[in-house]
Amino acid sequence: MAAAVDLYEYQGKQLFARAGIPVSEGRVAETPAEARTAAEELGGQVVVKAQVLVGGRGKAGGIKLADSPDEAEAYASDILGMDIRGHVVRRLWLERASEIAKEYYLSITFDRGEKKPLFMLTTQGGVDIEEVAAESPEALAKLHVDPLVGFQPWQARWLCFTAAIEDVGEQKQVAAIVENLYGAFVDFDAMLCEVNPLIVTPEGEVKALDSKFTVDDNALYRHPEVGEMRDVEAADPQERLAREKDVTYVKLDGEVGILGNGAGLVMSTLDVIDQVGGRPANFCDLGGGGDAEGVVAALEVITTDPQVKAILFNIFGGITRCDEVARGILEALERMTIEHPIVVRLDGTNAEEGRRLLAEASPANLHVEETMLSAAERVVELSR
Amino acid sequence: MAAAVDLYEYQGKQLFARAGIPVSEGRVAETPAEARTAAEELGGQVVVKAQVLVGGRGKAGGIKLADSPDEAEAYASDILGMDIRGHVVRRLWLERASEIAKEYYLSITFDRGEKKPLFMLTTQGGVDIEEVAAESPEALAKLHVDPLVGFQPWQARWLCFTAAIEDVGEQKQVAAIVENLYGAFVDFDAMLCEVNPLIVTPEGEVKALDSKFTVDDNALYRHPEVGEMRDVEAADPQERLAREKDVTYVKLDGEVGILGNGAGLVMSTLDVIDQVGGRPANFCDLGGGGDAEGVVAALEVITTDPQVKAILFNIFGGITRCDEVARGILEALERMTIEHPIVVRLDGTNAEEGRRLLAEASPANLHVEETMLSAAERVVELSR
Amino acid sequence: MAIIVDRETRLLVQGLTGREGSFHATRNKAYGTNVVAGVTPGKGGEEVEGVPVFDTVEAAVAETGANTAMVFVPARFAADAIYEAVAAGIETVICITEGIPAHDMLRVYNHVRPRGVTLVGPNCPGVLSPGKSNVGIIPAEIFREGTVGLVSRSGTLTYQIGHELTQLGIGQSSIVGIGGDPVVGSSFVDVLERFEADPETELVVMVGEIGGAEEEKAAAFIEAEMSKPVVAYIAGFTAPPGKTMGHAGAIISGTAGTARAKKEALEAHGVRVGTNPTEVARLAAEVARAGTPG
Amino acid sequence: MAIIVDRETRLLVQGLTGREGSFHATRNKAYGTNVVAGVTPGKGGEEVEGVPVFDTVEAAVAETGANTAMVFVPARFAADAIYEAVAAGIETVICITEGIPAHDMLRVYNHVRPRGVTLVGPNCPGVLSPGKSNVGIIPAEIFREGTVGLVSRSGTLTYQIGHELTQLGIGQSSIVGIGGDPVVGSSFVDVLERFEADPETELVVMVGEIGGAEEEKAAAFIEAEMSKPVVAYIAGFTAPPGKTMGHAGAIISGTAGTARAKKEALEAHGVRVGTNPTEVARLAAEVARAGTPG
Repeated sequence: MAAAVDLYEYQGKQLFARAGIPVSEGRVAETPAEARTAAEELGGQVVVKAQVLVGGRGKAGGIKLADSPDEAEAYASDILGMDIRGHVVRRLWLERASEIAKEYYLSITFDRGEKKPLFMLTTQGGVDIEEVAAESPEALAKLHVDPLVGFQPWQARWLCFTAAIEDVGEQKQVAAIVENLYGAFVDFDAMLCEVNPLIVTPEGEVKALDSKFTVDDNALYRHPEVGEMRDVEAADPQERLAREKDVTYVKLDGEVGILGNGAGLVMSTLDVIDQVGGRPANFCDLGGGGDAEGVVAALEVITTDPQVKAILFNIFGGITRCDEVARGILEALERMTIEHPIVVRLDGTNAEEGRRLLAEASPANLHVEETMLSAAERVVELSR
Repeated sequence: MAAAVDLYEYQGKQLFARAGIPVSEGRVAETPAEARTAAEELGGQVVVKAQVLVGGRGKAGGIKLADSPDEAEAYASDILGMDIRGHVVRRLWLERASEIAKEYYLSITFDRGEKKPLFMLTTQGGVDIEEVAAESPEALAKLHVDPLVGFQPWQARWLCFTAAIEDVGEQKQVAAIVENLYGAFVDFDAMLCEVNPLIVTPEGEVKALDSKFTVDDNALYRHPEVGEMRDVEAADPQERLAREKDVTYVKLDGEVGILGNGAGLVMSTLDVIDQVGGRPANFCDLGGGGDAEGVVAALEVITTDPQVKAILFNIFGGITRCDEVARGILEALERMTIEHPIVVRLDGTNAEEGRRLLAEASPANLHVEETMLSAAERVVELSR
Repeated sequence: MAIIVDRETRLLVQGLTGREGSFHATRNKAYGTNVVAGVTPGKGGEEVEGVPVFDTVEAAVAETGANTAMVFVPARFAADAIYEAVAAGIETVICITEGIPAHDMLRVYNHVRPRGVTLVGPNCPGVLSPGKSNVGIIPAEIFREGTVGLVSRSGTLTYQIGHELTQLGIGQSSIVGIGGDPVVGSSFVDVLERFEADPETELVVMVGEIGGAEEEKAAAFIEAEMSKPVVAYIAGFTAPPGKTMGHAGAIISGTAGTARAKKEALEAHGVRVGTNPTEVARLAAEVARAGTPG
Repeated sequence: MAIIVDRETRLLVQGLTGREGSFHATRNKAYGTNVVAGVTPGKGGEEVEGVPVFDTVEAAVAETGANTAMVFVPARFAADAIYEAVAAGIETVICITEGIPAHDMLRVYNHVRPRGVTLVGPNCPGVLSPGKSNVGIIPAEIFREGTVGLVSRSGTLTYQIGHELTQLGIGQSSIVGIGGDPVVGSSFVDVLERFEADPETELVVMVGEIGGAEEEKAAAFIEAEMSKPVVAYIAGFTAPPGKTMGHAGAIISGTAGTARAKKEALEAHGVRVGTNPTEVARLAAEVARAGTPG
């Protein structure tokens, strides 16, 4: 399971609006025709924005200003289907164009070190916040909130004064947005709520022009509406399949398919594969369970990747029982045709029994190794 | 200003219902005819209950079980206008009669010593809780809530298990009521929420049969609806007048009218009057202000009490300035006809100026004394 | 020495630009209190009688080294002001504001207490250490330097007793008004503990009233933990049960919390109790003149 | 000695009657852990393998003197279970449960921390002190008694490294899995501090991974505060930036938090870093055999 659900701009803005944070009126469109209708309904100049879970949309041509419904339709057909840094655009967000006098940055995140939510506000918005933090840290107002006390009004004032927002009208609007953003952060179990840019219009109105909203998926049971927002289509098809099977799978670029139990052990296995001269094809964590069902599902996912040449099981039993994993491997080999050489290394709970089961069955393409390092060397060799 | 607003049973039950605590359906009635209509609407047996802010209604005949609308009307005409321990019944609450299998007690209050809310639950409900606390403290489950963490589910379980509520169905219902009672306590800025009795019907349904609900009046600005519930009519007519004038006034039984600034000083003055052989007619605190307007208002209130024979002003200036009080006294004497002898003792901020003003005007019935003790002796003498 | 406020006090006034705030802060300054800063959001850069005003407590602390805050902001904003002061590292907060919702203070108290911050009030007259510092609204002219510590739930009653002491020639180390609200930052025990530790204080006068159980707790504390003599006064012997007496601290519930119960508890723990302000002042004078027992 | 759990541990299991809870508690008991009580509301009076079950933690503590709680209740109820344990006076809480919402733990952490309670986890394998006590799901058979302290964010990776150490004949004082969630009760620094103070521990192996800045903080702590040698391992050198790697602790943001950055930070503070489990075990063995430097 992934740890957090990233929401699209338009979804984040829906949550912002529910929390009382001003956003522009807009519409979702999945076809050029829908984009035309949306532009007609909104009236005037509209912005056509690609909805992808990756930064740099603007530079990639994924954001366009349309003067008419015709233009909106034309831009929509350009942008839909576009590949932005590996993400295919399937949906657009059209909203009324805003005039921008100033661009600020506002966010609230989880500070893991301090174990407190952290607000950040700067008047140097619209740019990469890491740059501001690195190059002019004094311009970035940072403030922790005690989660037991919750947000207090002085914190919004402090952020405004410290970020040197001087206009009283702006201060009031920003303070209200800060308070409501904290509300959204807590109410939706967010890990991050970011507004970049938070704009001031020439008339002095403050509103959120973009949104980045990430929700803790351990808390999704409290937010079924956010669960529904979670985008299944947009992910890589294999990752999607893995998610359906409840296996954590991340595709990489190499030839060695890797399965293990526990994120740390799998990451370590990737490193070792790299150290012995191979290239990992994926990260795949069977998690704490690792029963036959899970193994079958994971193998199905991994073998859909045509680049995979050989597969390594690196299992250290704890809650996961090695005999279960062995049974899972054997069952998978019965149920599906796997031609790939498979190297298995089992240790920990019931490892001997697991090794015995594999030795008894001993399928032709299955190789048992004693240590993590030797298993890595063997699978890399077999992947060439 | 009084420190807290006591709500009537029916008002508390309205708030309970909003907080999700089960109560019986009922109606308010101010006339026997309304009581009949209410009984007709409710159907079946109804309980006719006097609405007064004092305990012991049942023993005083203020609660009756009516089998028919006729009976309800008859009981209503008996109870309306009844004097229950100094409180005249002006309103009735009629609700469907409940069958009672068990009576429990549940409350949440402010523990001033611990500075935390305190839950109390016992299965020995329907009786005087002080008695339970004194005679069988082991039967009374008491638990503090950390106000920063708020209510947690284990607390409701702990209360049920510790109070030895053993039926699982009851446990679940009581736990939900405990949680919702905490919600009501916080959401309405209550100082006390008490359910006595909390009943279990023969069918196993748990509900609140009575309510005692006290709201912090410093927080009334957050609860305009509770402010409206505050009963002005029911209070003593003089106390009501005082409240309108923003003076804290409590009627007592003696002959010496007392005004002072600060609750502690006034209480001390009452004690001294008693020690020198007099009887205080009232407690009257001008508060921190004590300007001419306030003094006039307070005198108006005090002199409506026909028992008052003499009046003592005991003022120690701090924020209150003695010259202001002196001006207030003189102005009041001009605006109203006060025959009572008035003893004035001024000390603290601008006391000399105050004494000078009084000496200059020197109305016939006004006597200035140097110390609190001599002033008390003088006023008692004059009250005979 | 003295307690809570003294010559080391560097006072910041939250709500300095308000009518009440400026009036009392100016009086405190005239008394000799080191008033170093005011805070009113949006008025940063202004001055009140030569005291610079800042937008945030943090900025004020950074600029002036303030270590004590006096809160004079309206009741609806007072809890927020206390949180801000504590977050900015202020060690002592004296909250004069009255009318703060009790639930607000409940949360403030439980936040502030484990952080080791001294909170006095709300709804209190403040703290005066005669000859050193006056923070709040206590009329300093009633008091004079000396060795009697005075702690009280009530404002004007404190002045009355201080006045009587002063007339008997007895001066004070510090006068602490703890306030009468349902939730106060410092209890009798908290203040007694400080007086016990203060070398300048030789005798304590405690002024209680009906309601609650703080006087009873103080009685137990005095017997168990204090070497210095304590004389007490309790107001409210003639208060009728069940009547509201002006502030929440003065509600009697049943028999516990009555003046008589408090007096008996104190006497049972060896504390002498005067029955009126004049008598308690005389008792204090008697004890003070007899010298401090070991 | 050892740290966190030892022969003095009197273990209470919250969620003892559940499938996972009973399985692991029984294993812990079989290892020799003093499992004194279980808590499952509504199942008070029952027994699980001879261990009495109570309705509330308070009742269990009163009856059995439990001082340590292991939390095995489902994620939705786990925060509540921790609050209950802390309210009942439990000093050490080891939370195995995974999937607890981060905001819940944020509140739990900020409540528990100032109360001086030791919280390990959530989403962690627990703590094992070989030969003394095993609280959690760590397979004890991999480890043996010795003088190396092991602390890790990752479960199975810990077993891997422990296994390699054991094969080289190196035993352990305690093995602490701190968990990989965004909010963990004990950080690397918290655990390092205890190993430094533990007379039985002579050397520490720290197993980190990409994401966050806790390894960097640990590096600074080791240089400033530790006299005992520390050997480190970091997983995730080949993890692609921006990809989610199974738990929230493994998200890379920008350059900070990468395995390389962590390795460099550790080395800059004088900590030797192995690049794979086998190498880190060899490094530890080397340091262990060279003896503890002053």
